[in-house]
Formats: sequence, structure tokens, C-alpha cells
Amino acid sequence: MLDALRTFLGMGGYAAFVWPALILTAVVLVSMLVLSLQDLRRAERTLQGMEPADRPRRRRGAA
Amino acid sequence: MSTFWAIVARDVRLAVRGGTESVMVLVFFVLAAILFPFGVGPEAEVLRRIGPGVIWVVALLAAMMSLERLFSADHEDGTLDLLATSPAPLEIVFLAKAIAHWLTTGLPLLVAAPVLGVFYQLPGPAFGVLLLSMLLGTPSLSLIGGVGAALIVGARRGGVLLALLVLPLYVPVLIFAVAGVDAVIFDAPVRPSMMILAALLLAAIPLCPWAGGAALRQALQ
Amino acid sequence: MANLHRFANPAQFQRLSRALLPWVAGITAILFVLGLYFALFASPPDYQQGDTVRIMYVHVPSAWMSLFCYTFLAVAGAVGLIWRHPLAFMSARAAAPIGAGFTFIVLATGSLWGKPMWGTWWVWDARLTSVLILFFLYLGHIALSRAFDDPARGAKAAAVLALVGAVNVPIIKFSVDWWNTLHQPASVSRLAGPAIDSSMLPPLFLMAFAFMGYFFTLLLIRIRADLASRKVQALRVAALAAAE
Amino acid sequence: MNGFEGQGLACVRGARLVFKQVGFHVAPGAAMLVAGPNGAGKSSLLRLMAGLLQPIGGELLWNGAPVAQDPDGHRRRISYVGHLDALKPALSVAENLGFWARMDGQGPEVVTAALARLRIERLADVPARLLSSGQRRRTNLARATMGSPAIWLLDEPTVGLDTDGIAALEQAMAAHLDGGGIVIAASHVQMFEAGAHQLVMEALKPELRDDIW
Repeated sequence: MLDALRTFLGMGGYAAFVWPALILTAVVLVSMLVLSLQDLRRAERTLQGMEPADRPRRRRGAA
Repeated sequence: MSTFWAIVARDVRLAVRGGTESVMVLVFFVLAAILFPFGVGPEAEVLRRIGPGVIWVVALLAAMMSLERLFSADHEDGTLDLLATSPAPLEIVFLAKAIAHWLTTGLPLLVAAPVLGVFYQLPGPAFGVLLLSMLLGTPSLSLIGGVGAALIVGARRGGVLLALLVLPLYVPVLIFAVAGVDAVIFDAPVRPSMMILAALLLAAIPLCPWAGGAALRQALQ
Repeated sequence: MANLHRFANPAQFQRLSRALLPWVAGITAILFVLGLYFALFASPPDYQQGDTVRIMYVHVPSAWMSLFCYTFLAVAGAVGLIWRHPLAFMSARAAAPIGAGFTFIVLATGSLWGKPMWGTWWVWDARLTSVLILFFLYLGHIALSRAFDDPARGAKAAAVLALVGAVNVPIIKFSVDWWNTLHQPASVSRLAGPAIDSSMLPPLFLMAFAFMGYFFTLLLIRIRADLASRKVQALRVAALAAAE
Repeated sequence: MNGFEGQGLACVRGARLVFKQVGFHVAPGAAMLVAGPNGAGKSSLLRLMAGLLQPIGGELLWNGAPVAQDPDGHRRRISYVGHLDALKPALSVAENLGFWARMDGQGPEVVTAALARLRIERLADVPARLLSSGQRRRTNLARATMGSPAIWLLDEPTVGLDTDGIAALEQAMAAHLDGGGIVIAASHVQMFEAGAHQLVMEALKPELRDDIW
């Protein structure tokens, strides 16, 4: 089982290029996703804090 | 059409009376071009090999340098509002400003190009094609660059932004212009690249005013 | 002229996106799992390029996506300019960074693919060079849309730029191809993609659809975030006015 | 109805609703003062009338016909004076006005008449950079009176003018009205005699709309 894993990771000798390419793609995609989700959560939490607008004193202060 | 020539005449008069603008562009063009031999060495065959490319890249940067104020100056003193309410549509106003920019910036580059041709040891026939490529190419630089100038009206730090917007769009003009001059140096056919360069100009003449007019309309809001 | 009642209804979009998002995200996740399984385990290495072909399963779909995103940008910008539709502008502003991300992936994986094949990190191949210029078109679009104090003004200027860019992309591609054949050094063979035989198609298309799903998931998230932050601004302005 | 008319006009600038449901009608030979507090959208309304801004709602009519259908014709018909004076410092007053005259395809005689109308003939050869703000204002007003535009759109025309300047402006406006022209001015100064038509705009609560761009 171990050597099957090792051959797989070896990528026919090109491990030094295949894995960085895949990892880099994952890093770019995941970081864009995480950043966007953070923006969304921050904006919507601020929004909940402000709505309904007619009771401003309940506002927990803008971000 | 009197509007068109009125704008061109006024801009040229302003440039002449303002004086320094087109002279500075010309000085930058020559100065930047003569820096390269200090970098790559003075060997004739090296200079001849990179000559057309360097001359054209520097010409392109020089033409772009004076574009930032093309519409921003008029926007700031209220002239753009009046130009927008003048009888001629914004597209004609844009075309006139772009042609005026070419006359005051593009054309002077043609005067200096042969001097640089000498610095770069270009062979005899290359001078004619270099001038032809600049004659066909620099108007496109003014038209495409004019769209960039119209887009950055009212933007923060317009200068740097203009370069980022316009340089990628300059690539086709650069490729075909230099291809023509290289062709004559390496006895390859010159006609194809010059024809395409002319085609790019013919495409730019209607398309750039259309885009530039739309961009200026946004600036008036 | 768009008159008052024909406005886009952001609240309606909020409800729509809230319902749609989990489905789109779910489908994307499934596609990714399937795609990676096929790409890494179930398909054989290429007889010529060995396992480096697995880079292609990421490189080629992101190249398709970089072009798709720019087309999306141009269409959204055109719709925004013609019908003054705020959601069109917001989707363009949301799509630009995603497109830039994909274009960056194309360049990075392209160079990682080129190194084992040609021994250099960058090959001035016609396609890679065109993608490099496309990357700067994206940066120009993003920079222009953020260069104005008023986001609406930035979005409209960027929309015009996207249209100009869309007209120029084929011209740039054509001129770079011409330039490439002109300066074709004999040694570097064209970066021809490997002969795509049938076993490579499933992972390729699965990954392409996974990327497409990812694009729409992120688009919905970013538009909702944009809408929410603009609503916060609107409420702040209203609160200021009420306080006067 | 002939003359210049606006129905249910709404204007958005930078996603901010500036005004809505604004209507007016000015018959040929009549004048209208646009009044209202700061931020009520007086300047925006004038820019909208000049065709610099597109209304988000409602429409403008000239002699009953929608203006949007004939933008070139409308531009020929209006003459706009904004807050800025659009003078190139390097050019003299006569050269500045000469440029705008040529823009309408007219000759230098129109320039001399305009300078006389605003009583600034002596400034003709003075470079614009040497002018005071009042003189710049009068030069800009002189430009607006050139040619035969039917509608004058003047945004705060009296700002910076001395009494002689205001007298010259009133005389020019009176002549224009007698000739069947229309004058619409945004100002805090009661420029026209008491009976003149007035449009008072009220400042909308600043409202950032996220459904209009």
C-alpha cells in the first residue's frame, strides 16, 4: 500500500511540478472564496446590527 | 464640421502657445532612446537588431505621456461641459481632440525618428519604412490613448492608471509597426505588416470615438 | 429612458441568491470531487508528457474560464450601460477579480508545465503571451473601477473599458500569433497541447464545469456582500439625515 | 404647448436621488427662476435641461416634442453657463470667444457684439489669466449670449458681478426675452421682476438608492 502511495505522490518523477501547480490553484481558489465569505459575513452582520433603521440606538456601532 | 476644425485649431494653438508640452515629449523620446546603448552596448549589429523595437516602444511611451491631461484639463475648467453642449456630438469632439493630440505629439515624433535611426545604425531603406510605420501607427496611439484619457477623467491618480489601461491595447500597433521595419532590415516582405497597421488605424478611426464619446458622457454625470 | 418603476429589485435578488447559493455550491463541490478523482486517479499519464499532463486538467479549464469571465464582464458592462441596471454593474465588479484569479492560475500553471517540457519557467508562446496581456486587461478593469470616489462612476467607466477590451482581445490574439510565427526560434517547438485522447476528456470537462460552478458560487457571494455593504451605506446616510 | 417643458423629472447623481417629480413650463419670451436651498438640485436640474445629465424618470419637451428624440437639435437651441467659466488662460478674451463662435460656425462680428453686450469691449485682447473672477464671469456670460440659442440656462449668473455687470446682464436678458427667447436661471438673487415664473425646489432628504445607478 505504501509504495502505491509513493508512486502516486511521485507523479512519474514530475512531482515537483504537478503538485505545486495543483496546490497553487487550490490556494488561489480557496483564498478568493474565504475572502469573499468574510466580506459577506462582515457586511451582513453590520446590516443586521442596523436594521430596522428606526431604532438606531440598538445599533452596535458600524464596523 | 466647423466645430471639428475649431477644436483642432484651438488645441494646436494652445499647444504651440503652451510650447513646452510637445517639445518635452520630443526630448523624452530622443533621451529615452539613447539610453539603451548604455545598457546593451554600442555594437552596431546589436543596435541594428533592437533598433526598430526600441524606437517604437519609446515613441509609444512618449505619445502616452501627454495623454493624461487631454480631457482632464477641459473637465476641470468647465470646457468639457460646453463642448458637450456644442452642436457637434461628443464623438466628433473626441475625434478632434485625438487628432489635435496627434498633430502636437505624434507628428513631432516623426521628425526625431530618423535621428534615432542614425543612432541605431539602421540601414538606408529602413528609414523610409520607419517613417511610414510611424505615420500609420502614431494616429492609432492617439486614438486608442484618447479613449484611455477619456476614461480617467475625474479619477484619482489618473497618470499611472492611464498607462495600465492603454499599454495592453497598444500591443497590436507595436507588433505590426516593428514587424514592418524589421522586415526591411532582414529583407522580408514589408507590405503585409504595413497593410495590417493601416487596417488597425482604419478600425480605430470609427471605434475609438464611439468608445471615447461613451466614456466622456460618463464624466459629465 | 429607464423610468422610476422599472428598477432592479435588490431585495428580490437577495432572496433569489439566498435560495440558489447552497445548490450552486453543492453542485460545485461534487464536480470538484469527481473532477479531481478523474484527473488524479482514474486517467492514465500521457505517453509523451507523463504525469505533467495532470497540470493540464487545471491549466486548460482555467484558461477557458479566464476568457469566459472577460466575456461575462463585457456583457454585464454593456447591459449596465444600456439599461442602467445596478445588478449588471455589480456582477461585473464581482466577476473581475475572479477572472483575474483564473488568469493568474493559467500563467502560474503554464509556467509550471513549461519548466519540465522546455526547461524554462516562461515560454513566449502565442497563447501564454495573449493570456499575459489579458491579465493586464483585468488589472486595468479592476484599477479603473476603484479609481473613483463614486462606485457607480467607476463601474460605468470600467464597463466602457471592458467593451473596448473585448473588441481588442481577438486583435491582440491575432497579432501575438503573427508575432510568434515571425520570431519562431527553431528550437522551442510550439507549446502544442498534448494530443488529447478520449481518456483525458472526462477530467477536463469535469474540472471545467467545476470551475464554472465555482465562478457562479463566488459571483453570488460577492454580489450579496456588495448589496449588503451598499445597504449599510444607505442606512447610514438615512440615519445621518434623520439625526439632522 | 409650445415653449420648454419638463414633466415628472427625476435625477440621480452618483446613486443619490437628487430630485423627483419636478415639472415646469416656460413659454417663449418668458423667464423662470429656479430657487431653493443648497443641495435641492438646482444645478442638476439646469445640467439636465442642458442635456449634460440624463433624467432617470420623466422627460423634457420642446414645443410638445420630446427632446430626447433630437439631442443635436436641442444642443443647438440651448446655451449653458455653469459654475466654471471655461476660459483658457493662454488665450485672450477675444480668442476664447472666437473659438466658441467658430464652434457654432459664426464669425468675429458675433464676438464684438457679445463683448459690447456685456460691456467688456476693453478686455478683448487681455489674456484670460489676467482677468478677475468677475471679469471671467462676464466673459463667460458674453459667450452664452453669442449666436441665437432659444434657451439661456444660467447657473448663479450674478455671482461675482458688480452692479454694472448685473445691469448689463439684465439688459441682455430683457433683449433676449423680447426676441421670444427663454431664460432659466438658478439663483438666490431675485433676478426677475416679482411677477416672473418661479420654480422652488425643496431639498430631498439625502437618500442613497441602491436600485438606481
